[in-house]
Amino acid sequence: MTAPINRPQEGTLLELRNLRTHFSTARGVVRAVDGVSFTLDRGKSLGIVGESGSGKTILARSIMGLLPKRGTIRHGEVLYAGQDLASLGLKGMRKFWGQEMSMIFQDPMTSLNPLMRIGHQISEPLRVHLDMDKVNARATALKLLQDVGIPEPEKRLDQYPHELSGGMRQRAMIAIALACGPTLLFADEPTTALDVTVQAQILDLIQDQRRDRNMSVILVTHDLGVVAGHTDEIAVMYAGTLAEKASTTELFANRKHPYTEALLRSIPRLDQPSHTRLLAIGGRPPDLITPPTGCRFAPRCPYAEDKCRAEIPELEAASADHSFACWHPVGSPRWQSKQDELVSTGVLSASGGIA
Amino acid sequence: MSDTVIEIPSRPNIITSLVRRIPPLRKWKFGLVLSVSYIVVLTFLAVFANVLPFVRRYNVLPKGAEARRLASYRGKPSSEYWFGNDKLGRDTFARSVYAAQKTLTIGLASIVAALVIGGLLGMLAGYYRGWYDRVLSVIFDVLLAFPAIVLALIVVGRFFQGGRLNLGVFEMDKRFFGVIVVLTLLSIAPLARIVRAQTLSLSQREYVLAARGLGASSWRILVREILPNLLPAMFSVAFTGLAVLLVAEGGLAFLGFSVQLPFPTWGFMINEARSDLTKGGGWAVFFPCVLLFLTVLAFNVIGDRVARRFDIREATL
Amino acid sequence: MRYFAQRFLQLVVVFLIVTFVTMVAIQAASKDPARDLAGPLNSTEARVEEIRKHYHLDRAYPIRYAYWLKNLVTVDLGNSPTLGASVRTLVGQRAPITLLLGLYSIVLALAISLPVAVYAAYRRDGPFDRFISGATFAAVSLPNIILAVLLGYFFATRWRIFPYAASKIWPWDNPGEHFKNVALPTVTLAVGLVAIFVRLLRSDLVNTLQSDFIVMARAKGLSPARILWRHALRSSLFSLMTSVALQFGGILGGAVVAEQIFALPGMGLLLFQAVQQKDLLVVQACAALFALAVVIINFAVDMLYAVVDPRIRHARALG
Amino acid sequence: MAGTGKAHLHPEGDALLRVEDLLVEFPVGRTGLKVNAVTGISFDVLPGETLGLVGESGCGKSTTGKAIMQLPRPNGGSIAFGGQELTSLAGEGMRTLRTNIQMIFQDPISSLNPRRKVTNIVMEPLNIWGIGTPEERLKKVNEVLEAVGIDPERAASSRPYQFSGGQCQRISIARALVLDPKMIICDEPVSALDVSVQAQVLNLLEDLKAKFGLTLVFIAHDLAVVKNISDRVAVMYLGKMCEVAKSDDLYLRPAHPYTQVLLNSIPVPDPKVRPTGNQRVQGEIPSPVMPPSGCRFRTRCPIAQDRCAAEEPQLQALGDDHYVACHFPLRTAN
Repeated sequence: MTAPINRPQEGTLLELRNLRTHFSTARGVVRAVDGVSFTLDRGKSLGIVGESGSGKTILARSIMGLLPKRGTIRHGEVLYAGQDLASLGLKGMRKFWGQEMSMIFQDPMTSLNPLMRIGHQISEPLRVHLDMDKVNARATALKLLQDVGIPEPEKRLDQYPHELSGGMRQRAMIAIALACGPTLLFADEPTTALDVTVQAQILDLIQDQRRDRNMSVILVTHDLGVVAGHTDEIAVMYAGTLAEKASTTELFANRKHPYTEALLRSIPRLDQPSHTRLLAIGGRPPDLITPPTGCRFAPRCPYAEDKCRAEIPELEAASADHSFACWHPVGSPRWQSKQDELVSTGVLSASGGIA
Repeated sequence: MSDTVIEIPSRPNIITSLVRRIPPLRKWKFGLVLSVSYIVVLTFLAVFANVLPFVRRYNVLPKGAEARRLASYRGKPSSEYWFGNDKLGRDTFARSVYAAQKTLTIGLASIVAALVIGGLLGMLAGYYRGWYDRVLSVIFDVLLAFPAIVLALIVVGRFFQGGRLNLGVFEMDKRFFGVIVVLTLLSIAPLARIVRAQTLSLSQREYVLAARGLGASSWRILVREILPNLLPAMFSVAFTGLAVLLVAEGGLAFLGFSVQLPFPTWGFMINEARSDLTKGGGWAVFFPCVLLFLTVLAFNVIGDRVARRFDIREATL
Repeated sequence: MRYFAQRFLQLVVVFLIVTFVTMVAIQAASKDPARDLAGPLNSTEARVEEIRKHYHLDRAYPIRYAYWLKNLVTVDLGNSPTLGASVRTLVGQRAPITLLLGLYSIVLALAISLPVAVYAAYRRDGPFDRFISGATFAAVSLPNIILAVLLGYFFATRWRIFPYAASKIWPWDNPGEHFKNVALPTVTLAVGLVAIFVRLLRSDLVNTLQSDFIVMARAKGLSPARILWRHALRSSLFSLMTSVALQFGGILGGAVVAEQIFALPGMGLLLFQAVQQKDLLVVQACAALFALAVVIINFAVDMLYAVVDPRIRHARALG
Repeated sequence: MAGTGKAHLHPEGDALLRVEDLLVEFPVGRTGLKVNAVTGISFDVLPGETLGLVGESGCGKSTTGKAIMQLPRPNGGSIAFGGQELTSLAGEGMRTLRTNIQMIFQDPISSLNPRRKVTNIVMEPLNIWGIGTPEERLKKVNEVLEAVGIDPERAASSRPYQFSGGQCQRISIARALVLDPKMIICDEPVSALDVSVQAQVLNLLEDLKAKFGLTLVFIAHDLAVVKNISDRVAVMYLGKMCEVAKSDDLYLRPAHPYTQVLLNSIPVPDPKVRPTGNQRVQGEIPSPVMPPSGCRFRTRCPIAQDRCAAEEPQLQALGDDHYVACHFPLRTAN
């Protein structure tokens, strides 16, 4: 794709400053995203990991400005290439959508218009944003379908979504998202609705396209396995806040937040013998209308003490590529003594940890 | 023809579910309160019409001297005649209340009968599917393709010319019964279709599968698992359906296919007084019209509230 | 193709059942159908016997029905004794008026309800939406007899804008007069339809606008107008189409009231007169025509689904 | 792959459940075409064992689970439970036998009737079978609820939507346990749950299995989950059986190319394990309406040869309770 403007190849692309997204509902204000800050460089990929209700999807949509207007309260700044997106207004955002940033959704079946041919859906943004004529747009759409590796692309242009397989639909959606050559691509659980063998193909495809086009990618997922192989950095979300953010290798090698640790230990792993006891996190995520004071993970955290329940830990940088929000991170004295206690009482097995 | 489905939400996506829970800008329950009070008052009047002094004290069919006195009727509402009177000098208020008695009974009896029959047929068609479903859907199509007035002609016009009908426990006017039969027949098909579509979607739910896995009989599944989930929708449809039936009864009565003696329903009253409209007889048309409109509106409001309470999508009847 | 054939067959069956039941019920309800057919005048015993033979009223119902069907196919349904004309002429003169009336009211209702519903759904819970919601609620609750009486009183009797007693004028003869004649009955029928259509389409559109592919369309940077008209509207039309088909029967039924009040000589009025005068032949013919119209519109809407939704097309190509 | 054959079955009397040549078909509309959901698979489950059925969508694993429950009745093959043939049982006999096998479904919300109180839902099986007096029933229900970690008092006054997904799944498990079944078929019981809750439910299943002496059939698409909970794993593809082995053995020494592909595709939460592109399988699962001839995996198999299209492989023993249906297995009998 030809980029509409000359873009710098490096530097910061996206910066969030204390972003908050709240929804006013009948029961009260839901603090779905509550003070998230981070930066993302051009050409890099960031994984946002969290369980359902952690606010990861709403965070992605808040950045893009794709939330319904009614009842949504957004504070904080989203700086895109130095420009505050909040100041753009809906009309200005429309120029950004599709051209500067675009999005892939979880379920390709419901996210593609069921009554419109694939070719038309791909050429629509081309015609709207790049003023292409019909013939040109169709040729470009064909090229895009080839790029995303759909077999028999000519035929697919005139087919409807229900005539394609799940993997092909997701490829078509990626083609739509890539159509106008965006700088930032959001992928919101892009493979959750797909089979594992197809999931691997789609993740590879996103990775390849990112490299070819020097895009930044934000990959939202609940699956730590998915981000491990496919992102440069990872942000772990819990109950609307960032628990930990680090480069991928650093996070897996040297996780600091007890939530990240618990998450990793609760996943059954292939390389463990079968019937290995999993570490379950007790309780369930907090109600976001009345979140706990202090650290939001404290009620479920085995290492929590009074300070954790009273004071909110800030996200602090431990090193250049690692920051976390915890009073007693993994490896701290309290963590160590509590860990020994848990092992001795049999709650944790000594081998329960991950190498 | 595909069916009108009332969608029972299963798992809406997080954002829409969040936004949908936002209260509507007006939390205006006023309409509901007003509607319910109106219906309560109207029902009270209708039920106790024969006992209430302010309904009874007026001679509905004036004779002799009173009739002569009223021959030069004024028609306008007054402290004596609250709703005025018609060209025969009859008191419109008393007649309207007696008409309410008839209209409400007819509407209620028809919608209950239609819900029981249509609900049962719809449930069976949706649950058993196959040939059963196909035969029933042809029957529903037939019922829908029947012109209402021909149905009314056959049932009211011929079978129930007049006289009393003895149904063991009940004894009632034949014509009255005929109107109920017509209205029931007219509403069975639309109701059955709604229930069928609902049952179809409910019987795909895993808890129905679970009950079958437990060895529950089909009857038990229908009664214990499916019916309770159908009830909110049926409840809502009962009110909107009642509103539709009141309109339909009005039309039939207007054309003379409903009860007329000793007291007509509102529709007939409107038609009766219509020719008098230009000669100052407007009040005798106005009040039955207002009552009919308000009653239909009240039932619609209640039905709508019930539907919203249970998050049921709007259905057409 | 197989689906169409099946569906068509089913509707033929429906048509046959409706006409058969009508015939049996009407004739069984009469003490002596032959005497009714002979009419109130000149009903000598010989004449009655002649009619009994001519319409095969001495035969079993299935055979009578077979003869009636034969007559239907040859469009020779006998003469009406009371109205003094052949059934074919009567129905042929009256039916087009009613069909036009139905067509006008549906077209009018759709023309009003589409933009109104789209705008109300787009500005959901805004002032316009709330006003429309209240207005349609009132309109749905307004029985057409009341509406007709009011319209008639004000527009015809009082202000004399439209004629009260309408006469039959074809649109190609004098369009102005024609529309003046049918205006009030059309509006009578259309008001309720507009209310139903707006509520239905608005609620479907609101649902569609919350679906994933609309978020996707927004994420592509499309304009709200394009999203509404190109993406959302088409997938929200299904209930509306079903409703049009369902309401069609109701419109023809409602036409009886409208034609009666405005004295418009359509099929509704004919049916009403025939019913009052026990004119079995005309009633049967009208019922058949009514059933035919309902069956055809059902079939048409069914086909239209496939045009609008490729998934249905696909499923039907398989089945 | 996609093999038939019964080489892997244990001697007749040993198994609690023995499924042979199971065949399940669904009609496609009214076309006369059929979805071959399950075509002639055989397996058995030993008493006290957990057998995992794993495969991607359309492989027939859920269909198999439901067919064991006779929901609906399979189109062919035999299913013997404790020596008793289920497919020929009808009426009362079938109903009675059903109490011995229970099922847990994927969607915890949809598998509980939203309009009934939780205690009633769990008591329903006892009501259906008329077991015990009302007091005894309530006692039993409360016991079971305690066992799965649901507060009986809260259950008595609440409806399913007042519980979280994980808790609903516990309630489903309680309902399955209340009749003291011998076997529970778990159909994707954790795939709708978050990982932290998934671990709770998996641990609970392990505990209950030990406590009540249950035999489990665990159906899931996630090989890591299946491997963790199962003693033996059967890998399915497009209505056929590919490989059956002890779960650790399957992971360490997969013999079927499809098992290998599946193992390679699973994203590992460890950035050091970087999957490479050439390990990926191409294409997607073919339509079960017109499955490929011979071995059904051959269209995507990296090592397929002419013979795979012509001849359907049979399950063959590799030793140590490990069986594979492939003409060119990745390893041979030791």
